[in-house]
Amino acid sequence: MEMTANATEAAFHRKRADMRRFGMWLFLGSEVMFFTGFFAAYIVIRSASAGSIVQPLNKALGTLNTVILITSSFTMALAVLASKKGDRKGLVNWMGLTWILGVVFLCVKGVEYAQHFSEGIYPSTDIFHAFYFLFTGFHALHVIAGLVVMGVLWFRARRGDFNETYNDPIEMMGLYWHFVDLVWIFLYPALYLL
Amino acid sequence: MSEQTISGTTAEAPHAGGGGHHHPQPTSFFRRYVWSYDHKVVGKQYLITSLCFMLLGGGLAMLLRWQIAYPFVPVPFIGHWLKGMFFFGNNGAITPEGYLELGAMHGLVMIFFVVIPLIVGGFGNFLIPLHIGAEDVSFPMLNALSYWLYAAASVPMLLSFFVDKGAAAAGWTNYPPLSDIAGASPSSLGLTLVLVAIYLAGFSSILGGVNFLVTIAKLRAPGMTWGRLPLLTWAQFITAVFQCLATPMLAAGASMLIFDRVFHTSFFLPSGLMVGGAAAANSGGGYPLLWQHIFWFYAHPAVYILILPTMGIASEILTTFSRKPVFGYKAMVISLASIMGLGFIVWGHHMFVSGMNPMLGMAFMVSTIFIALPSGVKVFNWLGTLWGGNIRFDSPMLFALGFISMFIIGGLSGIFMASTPADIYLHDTYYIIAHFHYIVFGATIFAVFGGISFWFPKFFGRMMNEPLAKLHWLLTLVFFNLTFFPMHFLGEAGHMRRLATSTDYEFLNSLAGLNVFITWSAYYLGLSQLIFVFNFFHSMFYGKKATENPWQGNTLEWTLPSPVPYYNFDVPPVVYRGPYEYSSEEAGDKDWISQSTPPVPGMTPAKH
Amino acid sequence: MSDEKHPEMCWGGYYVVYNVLLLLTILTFAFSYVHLGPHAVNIAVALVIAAVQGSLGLFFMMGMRHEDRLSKGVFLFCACLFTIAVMVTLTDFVFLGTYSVSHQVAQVMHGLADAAVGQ
Amino acid sequence: MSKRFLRFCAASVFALLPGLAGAEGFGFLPPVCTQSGRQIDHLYLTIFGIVVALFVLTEGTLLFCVFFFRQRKGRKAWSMHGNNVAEVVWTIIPALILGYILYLSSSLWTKLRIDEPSEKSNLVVECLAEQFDWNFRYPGPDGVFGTPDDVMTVNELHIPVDRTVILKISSKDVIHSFFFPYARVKQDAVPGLLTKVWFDVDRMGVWNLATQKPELVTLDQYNGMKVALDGFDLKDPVVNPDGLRDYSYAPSAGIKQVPVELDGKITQLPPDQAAYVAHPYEIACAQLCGPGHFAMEGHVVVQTQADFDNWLKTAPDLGPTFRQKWNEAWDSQHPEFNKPNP
Repeated sequence: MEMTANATEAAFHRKRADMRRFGMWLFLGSEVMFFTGFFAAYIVIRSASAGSIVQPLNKALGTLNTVILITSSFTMALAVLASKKGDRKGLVNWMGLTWILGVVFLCVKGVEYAQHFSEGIYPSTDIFHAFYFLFTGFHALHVIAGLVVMGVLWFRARRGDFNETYNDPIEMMGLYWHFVDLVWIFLYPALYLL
Repeated sequence: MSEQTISGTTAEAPHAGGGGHHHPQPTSFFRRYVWSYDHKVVGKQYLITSLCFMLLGGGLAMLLRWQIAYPFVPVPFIGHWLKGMFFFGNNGAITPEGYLELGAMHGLVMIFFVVIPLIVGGFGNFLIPLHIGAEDVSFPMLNALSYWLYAAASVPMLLSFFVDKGAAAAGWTNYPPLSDIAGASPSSLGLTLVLVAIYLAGFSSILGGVNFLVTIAKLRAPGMTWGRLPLLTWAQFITAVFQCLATPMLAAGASMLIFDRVFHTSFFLPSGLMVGGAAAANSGGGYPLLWQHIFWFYAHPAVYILILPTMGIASEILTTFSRKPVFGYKAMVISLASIMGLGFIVWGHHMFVSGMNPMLGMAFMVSTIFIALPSGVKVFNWLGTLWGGNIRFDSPMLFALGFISMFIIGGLSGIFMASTPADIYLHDTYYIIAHFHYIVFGATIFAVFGGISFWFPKFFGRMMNEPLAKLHWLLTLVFFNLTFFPMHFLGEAGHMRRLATSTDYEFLNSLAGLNVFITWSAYYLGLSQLIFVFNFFHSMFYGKKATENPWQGNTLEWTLPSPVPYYNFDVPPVVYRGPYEYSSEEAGDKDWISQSTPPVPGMTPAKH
Repeated sequence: MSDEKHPEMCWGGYYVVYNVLLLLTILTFAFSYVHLGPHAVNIAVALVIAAVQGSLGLFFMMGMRHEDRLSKGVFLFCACLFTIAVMVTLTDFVFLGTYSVSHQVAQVMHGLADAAVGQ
Repeated sequence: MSKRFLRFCAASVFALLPGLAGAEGFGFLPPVCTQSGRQIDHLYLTIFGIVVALFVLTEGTLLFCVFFFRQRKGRKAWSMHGNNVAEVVWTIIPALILGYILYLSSSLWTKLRIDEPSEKSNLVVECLAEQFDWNFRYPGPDGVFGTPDDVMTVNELHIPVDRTVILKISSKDVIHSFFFPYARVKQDAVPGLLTKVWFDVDRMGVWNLATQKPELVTLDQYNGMKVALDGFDLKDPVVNPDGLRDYSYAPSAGIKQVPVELDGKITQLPPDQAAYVAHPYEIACAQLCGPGHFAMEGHVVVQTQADFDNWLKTAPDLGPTFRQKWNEAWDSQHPEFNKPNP
């Protein structure tokens, strides 16, 4: 069957978007395995000591952070939706809001760390705080990396690089951001609540 | 996966790989050879860098052997020049601390900086797009990034030699608390640098794995179904799964170990440690075995990363030079898949006597015993391929035959360690060293030499010198066996691993002669590699000009001019048959027919 | 991805999922103050809530629904590896240092007996 | 080529002979002094037989193909894609062979490591590994560890012959590995974790003064020999032309009377009367534990029950430093290690 020019163009873009999304899923799979190492160690050490290593953490800030990240995950989903519809202004606004929420998350994290340091609690204090700093530290690194890339994409979006057929980077960013949020969703009860 | 039928003429998308070309052809030297997106250039960069690191790794091994054969005797020449530096004491002899550094760095360099980059980065990058008929890998920029991450990883590794207290000295496995507490192992900053180096090399390996998985899954030429993939591409696919999903566990373990060393946390340090009379400054609460579980969860898939691609290379060479289809293509793919499945659940056989619960020892014994099956099936299929073939003995085929025979010995000597009671005695002895050198040197490196001379026309457009390659094969095979087979006897006699000298033990007294014998055969083995080094670099410029298909192979890369042009296939190939249709009636008088030759009307096309 | 085959998630769909996630967060936070029975129950509940949140985020927010079999396969394989890594390491540490089968079985029995009697 | 190398070739040929299961000191295997060790050797040699058979089968087929299916004029390879029956056959048969090995190994592993001998009825010794020494501790007369009457030794494990000894192992600093080659026993010493191993030594180590060679003898043979318990020194090894070190025992300088044991009775005799000298077995560290890893040598002195009890009563007290070391690294950190399992 003879394909019209832009139909083959759209087919080619969809094929490339499939390829990139599959690559993103694989990368997220390897990130899952990265946090598997930490979760396995935490579960083992905690259950072998029958929970005696658990120290109290600031539950309020933890819950606040969870709400912030879930909201940013929501706004990111709307940004991806906007980019698929070709709505440049919507994309710029929603992704900007997501970026701000990410920075707020890091600020709350900073406050929590400052609280710990002021009380003289460091990773070397005890095994639970070692895991606390390990988990939240590497999660924060992933958030920072995500914010850097999102910032670059925000400027490109403002410049109008993305349209209805070419919005793969936004979609990849969406997948990555949802993943970072999911890691926190599992991390929050493990460290703060139980 | 959508089964792409033989769509004949009009392919659905103009280019299987993409609309316009992925990336414009670069002109400046920097973009053509240094920061290049072309998978062929990245492949060659990996190839040459890892071959250079092999010289470093080999050199470290030679120093090791000197200390084992002549303990604390000043090393001639080098010991005199480098007195008091690196591994040498003031009298030019290797110090006990220096011996540990040699051992650890030999292991680390050979695994992370030689074998994985060579067979996955070098052969994988160069050949996967050619074998599946694609223009380039899925993410070319990521490909260049993963090479330069690997190159960046070598900086902290090399730096660790020059740092005070020397390089890592806790074995390539870095078991805590030795690798963890400050005073325990001689090295301090050097070990942290090496952990950072492993971190970067692991990250490059993960990106490479993602890249290859997506390339093989999504960029196959029309007609190249999963059943028509060459076995090297299947092997790289399974290796990429291991790389992508197992390496992050090493990153997690290394992060925790770096936290322990830098921030004095104690993930792997129990409370109440006493080092050198003083209580170790750590808060305790961790478990040393935790590191072993996390490390070996990665490291066993890693040793499969070391062997699977070369199984693919051997399959390619064996079929091409036996002029005969591979025996049991489906069985080979099923055994690869079962190695992937089992490879993740056997790591406990490294820990039978490490204090792991014996019930788990039993469970891991069962899974380890049955992982010998897929390898066995592959060996029998290789022999089936040779059976009834019309074998030509060029240098690639000689190396592939060396691969099979050494892999048989290595595989069989592995069965001793799978049975836990025998492993009680053989663990951490030279028996283990003999086993894994037969696999990693006897099998992998032989297949690498075979692969290099087989695809040299595609790499550099020239042929390697055949007589020199055959001489190198003969010397390497002989001296390899003289070096590593006696290690089985050392291990059987109970000679422990990583001993700077065995003179303290009366029960090892009778083995001193054997150690000297092994050392000298190791030196001859090292010397005979110079033949390859000369042949490799000389033929690159002065070798005989190569035709398009010097070995009459079927796979797609042999339909391209050598060396391969920038965009590989000017028009995307359409595949009509499997890669191994040698001596089929469809081929008529000549005994090969390329995958992309359209079927002759009236002839029954190949079954699948 | 705007495919003819797959209905696209609309604005309202994301909003509903967002609210459900928030609700579950508040639920798990509230539940951490409720102590009924041994600690294991709390852990189980928190785990179930986190799993529900995770799968919600995965299937709707990330669009796992529309993915082809290969991506789903990758994720399932990762989930299996996660369970293997955690479960096997756990069995090594739960019976730390105690060896003989009879002893381990006895220890487990004591543990269950205490749990039944003690609570 | 030195004599030693020729003997190595002879030994390697002998080592390749398949299926000589149960032969004592087969090939390069060192002598074995425990019943469990003999079973491990037996299993090792059974696997060795199977492996050699498989080796001959596969390499033979390879060589046959290489010679028989060489490229000859006008010859065309068979166009054969595979044979499902062959695939099934060479999956099932190796599976059965591996299953057999699995059966043998699992029964022996259960006997060695899963079913532990009870600590009440057997001699229990505690072993604390540290960077580059082995510390051993006996419960002493009151039978309880951690009490002041415990007997402690360094790098010297005294055990009675023909009795099961349970060794409870832990470490002070890094991971070491207790390796007793003649008993085919190996177990890592992990800090913060108690690991156990047991062995039933039924051979005593003696040094034949005539041939200057170590020998392993049963208790009955030992009772029939005149064995000097003390008064002889192991001289520094002399390097012989093969480049190997020859060990030899000689009476220590100026000693007139040496305690010679014959059938359990110890009499003071001049040194030349003794035909044998009591020679200890060796233990080593098998896990990389730092620069001194190669020097962590220890001895196991196997004695008759009477000699052992006598030694236990007269063992020298090593002083407060060792007691403090054991207290810091073992008793204060892990008191539960001292309690016997039910």
